[in-house]
Amino acid sequence: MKIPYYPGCTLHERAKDFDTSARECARALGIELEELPIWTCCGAVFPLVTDSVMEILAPVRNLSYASRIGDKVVTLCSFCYHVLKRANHVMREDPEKREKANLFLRADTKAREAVESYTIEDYVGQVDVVHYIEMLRDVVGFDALGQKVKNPLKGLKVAPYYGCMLLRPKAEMKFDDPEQPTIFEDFLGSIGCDVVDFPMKTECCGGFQIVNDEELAVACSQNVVTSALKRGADVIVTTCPLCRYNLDKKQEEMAERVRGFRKIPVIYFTQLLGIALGLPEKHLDFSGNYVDPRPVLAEKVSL
Amino acid sequence: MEHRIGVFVCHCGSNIAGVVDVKRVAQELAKYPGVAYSTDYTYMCSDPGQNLVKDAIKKHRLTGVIVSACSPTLHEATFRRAGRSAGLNPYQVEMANIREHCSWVHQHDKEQATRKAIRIIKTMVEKVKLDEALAPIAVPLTKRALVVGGGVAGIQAALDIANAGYEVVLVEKSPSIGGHMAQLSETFPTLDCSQCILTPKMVEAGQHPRIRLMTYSEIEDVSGYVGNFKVKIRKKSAYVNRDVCTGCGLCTQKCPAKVESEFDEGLAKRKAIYTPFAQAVPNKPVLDAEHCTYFKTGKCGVCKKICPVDAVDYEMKDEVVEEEVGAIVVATGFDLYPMAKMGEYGGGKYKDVVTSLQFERILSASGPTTGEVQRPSDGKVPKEVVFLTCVGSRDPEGHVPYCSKVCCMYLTKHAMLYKHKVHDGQAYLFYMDVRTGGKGYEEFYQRASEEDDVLYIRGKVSKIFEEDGKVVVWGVDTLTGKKIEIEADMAVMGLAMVPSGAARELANKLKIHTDEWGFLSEAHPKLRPVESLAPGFFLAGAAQGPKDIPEAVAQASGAASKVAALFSEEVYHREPAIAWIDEDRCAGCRICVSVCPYDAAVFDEDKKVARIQEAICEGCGACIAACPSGTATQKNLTDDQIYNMVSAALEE
Amino acid sequence: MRLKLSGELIKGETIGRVESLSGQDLGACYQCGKCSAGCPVVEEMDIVPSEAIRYLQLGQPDIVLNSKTIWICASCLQCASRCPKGVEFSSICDALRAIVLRKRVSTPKVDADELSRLMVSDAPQMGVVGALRKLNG
Amino acid sequence: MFEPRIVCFFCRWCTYAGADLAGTSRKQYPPNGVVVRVNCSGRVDPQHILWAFREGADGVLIGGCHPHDCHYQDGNYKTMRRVALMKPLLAQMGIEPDRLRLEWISAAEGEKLVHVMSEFVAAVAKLGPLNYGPIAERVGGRREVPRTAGTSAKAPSAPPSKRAAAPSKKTVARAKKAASRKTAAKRAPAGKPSRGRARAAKPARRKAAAPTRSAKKTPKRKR
Repeated sequence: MKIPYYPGCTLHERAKDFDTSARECARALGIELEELPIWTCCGAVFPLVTDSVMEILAPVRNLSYASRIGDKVVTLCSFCYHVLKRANHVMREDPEKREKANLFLRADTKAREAVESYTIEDYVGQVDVVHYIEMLRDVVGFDALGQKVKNPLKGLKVAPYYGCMLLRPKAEMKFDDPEQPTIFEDFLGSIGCDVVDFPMKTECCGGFQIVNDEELAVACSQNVVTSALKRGADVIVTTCPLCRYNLDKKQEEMAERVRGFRKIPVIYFTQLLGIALGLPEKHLDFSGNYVDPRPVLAEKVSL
Repeated sequence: MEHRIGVFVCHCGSNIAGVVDVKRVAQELAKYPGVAYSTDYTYMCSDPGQNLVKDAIKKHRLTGVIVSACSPTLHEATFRRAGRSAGLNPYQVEMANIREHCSWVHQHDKEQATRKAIRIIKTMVEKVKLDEALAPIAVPLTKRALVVGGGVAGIQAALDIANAGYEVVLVEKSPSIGGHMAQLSETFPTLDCSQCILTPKMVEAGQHPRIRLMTYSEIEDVSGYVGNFKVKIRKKSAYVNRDVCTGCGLCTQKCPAKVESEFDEGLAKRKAIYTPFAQAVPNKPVLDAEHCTYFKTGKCGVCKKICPVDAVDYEMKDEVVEEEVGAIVVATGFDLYPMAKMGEYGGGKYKDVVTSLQFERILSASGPTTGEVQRPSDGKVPKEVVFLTCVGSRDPEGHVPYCSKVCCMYLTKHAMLYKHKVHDGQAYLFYMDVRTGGKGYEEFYQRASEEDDVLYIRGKVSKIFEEDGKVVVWGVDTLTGKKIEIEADMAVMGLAMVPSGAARELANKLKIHTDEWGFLSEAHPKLRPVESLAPGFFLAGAAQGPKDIPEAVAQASGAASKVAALFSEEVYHREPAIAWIDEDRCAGCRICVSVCPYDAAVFDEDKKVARIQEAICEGCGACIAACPSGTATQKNLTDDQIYNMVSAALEE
Repeated sequence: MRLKLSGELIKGETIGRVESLSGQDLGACYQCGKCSAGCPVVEEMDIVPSEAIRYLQLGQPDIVLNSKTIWICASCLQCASRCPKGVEFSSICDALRAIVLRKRVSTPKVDADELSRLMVSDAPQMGVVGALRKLNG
Repeated sequence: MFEPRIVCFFCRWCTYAGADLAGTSRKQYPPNGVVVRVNCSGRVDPQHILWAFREGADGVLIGGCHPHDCHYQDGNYKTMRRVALMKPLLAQMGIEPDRLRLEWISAAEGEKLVHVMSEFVAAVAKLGPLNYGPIAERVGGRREVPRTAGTSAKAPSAPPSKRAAAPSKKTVARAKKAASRKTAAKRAPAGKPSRGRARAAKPARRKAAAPTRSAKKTPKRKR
């Protein structure tokens, strides 16, 4: 089964490990993630001012590209998912902006001509934006996923970190309950982990403020990491490269700030899925992790 | 038919005669077609004035009377009585308002006032010409009332109706009457013990010769109309013959199954065969088959074996009984907004984040901790307790938009009682506005912060979570603009009041209106607060909107007095000037059915025509104005009458 | 500390601009403070979100436009998600930043030298792009 | 000076009682109007209004309870919609729509009644007498015996149920139907005619745009 896939820039660069592990897991589950033939950056943040049309053109263009090869597009990165889904919402709900955006799309023929059998069609929200974990739930099914587990992760205490972008705003994202989400828990349960419920799972990691005010973002991330540690987690899983960076890489700073700070690996959920599915370690690529997850994984489950 | 109308122009001392030339008016009217007699008199409402009317009716064989005097709201009834005593149908006596609508408001132009008075009277003469002899619609009356809901409002309504001399059927879905008030510890602002003041009322209701108590029963169906309702009531199988049972309690002692107690809000266990609480009325157990070992496995049967009077009957079935009543009081009460919907406060997953009713049980001397303040997770005495108002209330975006009215007060009470029991404890109360509208309420609130050192923090709490055995509260103090973090031992949620789950379903069965949140709608928000728009239905207690105990009791007594007033007549009389549909001319379009606010216009499927149910129609006239064929009409205010009145009003 | 109020100030042009750019009704806020109570970065703010809205309600946009607060917000949307009145402070923040940034008078928040260091380090692109778009306009 | 003739249809619960209050408070207003008391403003049929104009009224004033206060739940909303539909119809007939006015006057608003009455009389006076003759020609109705002062002994003109040339019956029926349709359309599923009716005409939850500041506002994105 082929499903259109929008990786987004970070997954092509700094979060290659996320991309690779996701593709390999999908393959093991009989799904081929078909990367959009052409795509651009989604813009990373969704504009919250009302007069923004220019700012939604990038995600709309990507959605329009996706509409040519399917009726849905799978993405992994929380920011991409957030931006694509909300831009899609605008295209479905706001006639004025839809019209303006399509004027730009129609002018944007050059890139489209590069793609075979290009036809002009207005983008009106035809594509559903699907998160990879929603694909696991709705296309594969968590029960069926459980059956495919070769390497049960029993005994591994995993803290699922949702962050902000997947859940909020609830009315547009329709991803899960913004206060007490469960999709991650359900997923982790299906692959056999011991799920650690920690109260900071929907709190902010500091996000892009890491670029502007590092101390602030590190404080946010530390709050999350500490909470997961207190609940006895062995590993935190995430679905966002920026969250991963803030929670993982910035443990360096956290260790400087707090005496006796215990480090905890932060990995993508697809890496964990790969282990459960028995994929070879090279497909999962732990080289990008600041806190090496391999010792704890080796100790608790076989790698 | 020859019209013989009598016109009587009142001077009202100088109130009318000082402005309107009453002699000229009487003379002018004497000339008007259909007027057989016209005169003027100083005070029409006096006995001689009324006798003038009576004599003229007889002497001149009048077919209609116009008393030109004050507003019909004042003396219409007086002159209709006078007319009737002289043998004229009272609905053929009308008032022409030449005082409030004429002499008093046109004092400076006597000529114009006089001419207007003439027009006003002519207008009414045209009306009375086509007035038919009507009789009030007599609806037979079953002088028995049904009260649905056995909380304090239902109990009060039942007692008041019964004490007025009428029979009452009091239906309660749970095994005992008492409602939420029975669960409360102490009551604001007097801090008297809730059960101490409620139990006598419960006992009185249980023993009252005119109250038939039907607990563990639910309304199945209601048909009929005011004065004549037929109610089907499902008596749920208690598996205990409660007529035989002596309430000795042996079965409950021996029952091995343990179930979370509804009465204790899940903080304690009860048995599968149980009475909900010690002072229950009736104080006889019911068997909860869902949790009973015998029903689940076929083994056990201890209760049956041990019962000294052989009251336990596993074969017992639900029974549906039918009762005839003339009026229905709906007092179905409230529930707390579900904690599960408050995700940011844990959605119910933290044991030490309790609902306000749970905290009532914790404070209550009859509660699971016998009144010791202990937190549910580990039984420790909490030293820091946070109270939250507006949990779900005043939140149009996510929950309910209305104010639940009592939370400020009961949380203040909670904080106070907590401090009375845990002297070294600290109570924090987050509020947006402290609403203390009620006698003694503001003083109570001030006492809480002055004497009991409750710390009121103005701001809302955003998140509550458990960490290291503490309940961590993230709030704000908007007065200083600072985020607040409290590592508390316990948090108490002042959850919104919502109509009880059964109420909405019941309202559908009764066909009475609710608002969009499920609270029962009153007939008029200011002037008819204890009646439903549907005749014969009365409202009491929190089913109509959030309210505290005194208000619920007052409303219940109000509803009861309405019922007693209804029952005070032998038959129920309704205003006869209502809508009427000519079957022969009705095209069956059903527009009247869709516009009728009372569902009085119904479609007769056999005849394919619409029909007005006399007992229900209030006479608003909406169907008449909407009827495209002019078939619907209003008795004594027909379209023809209106046309003639308009024409007369424009005469010069 | 004293604020002088007038209808003119309260209905001021900048206030109207904030409302139209953010799509939020400032009058809807009843100052419960839930936004401030749940904000993850409130510690570094000079005025907390509910206070910022209050100043706007009082017709004092300059106090908010000159605050640190609007540059601290990480657009996590927690405030908007929990607001009982559906007021999105995150959107108000974006509008306030837009008003400042569109004047093109202040120096960019994220400076280029800093950026190059980050680019050579390992920060994910999305963070850099996000920060530039939110904070530099 | 021209003294217009006004017919007032007042609901008995609010506006009629408001007029009583004006009387008991001895407030003064011009004597041009005569009141026809109806139970509810929703009883007023477009035909009544047209009949009044036909019979020589220069203005028609309907008084009902304030929104949410209707004694019969929502009769005033029905009237509101009917009047809105009547106005263009009157214009088509050549009757200035301002000759018809609907006002919410509660039983406590004697002062408002005085104000409305004075103001309406002045407004109609300014419009001048309603010249119904040419209108009657156009709409197929015909003014019967012209009435002059002093001929008060005349019986009122034929009641409309018998009238051959009433104010274009068809036009009236159309307006009526439209009003009813509109009313009917408001009620949601046909099977449940009465539920939630009180809500039907409730103002939108969010407050309507305030005139000054909000006029510039774009609609809230969420909606």
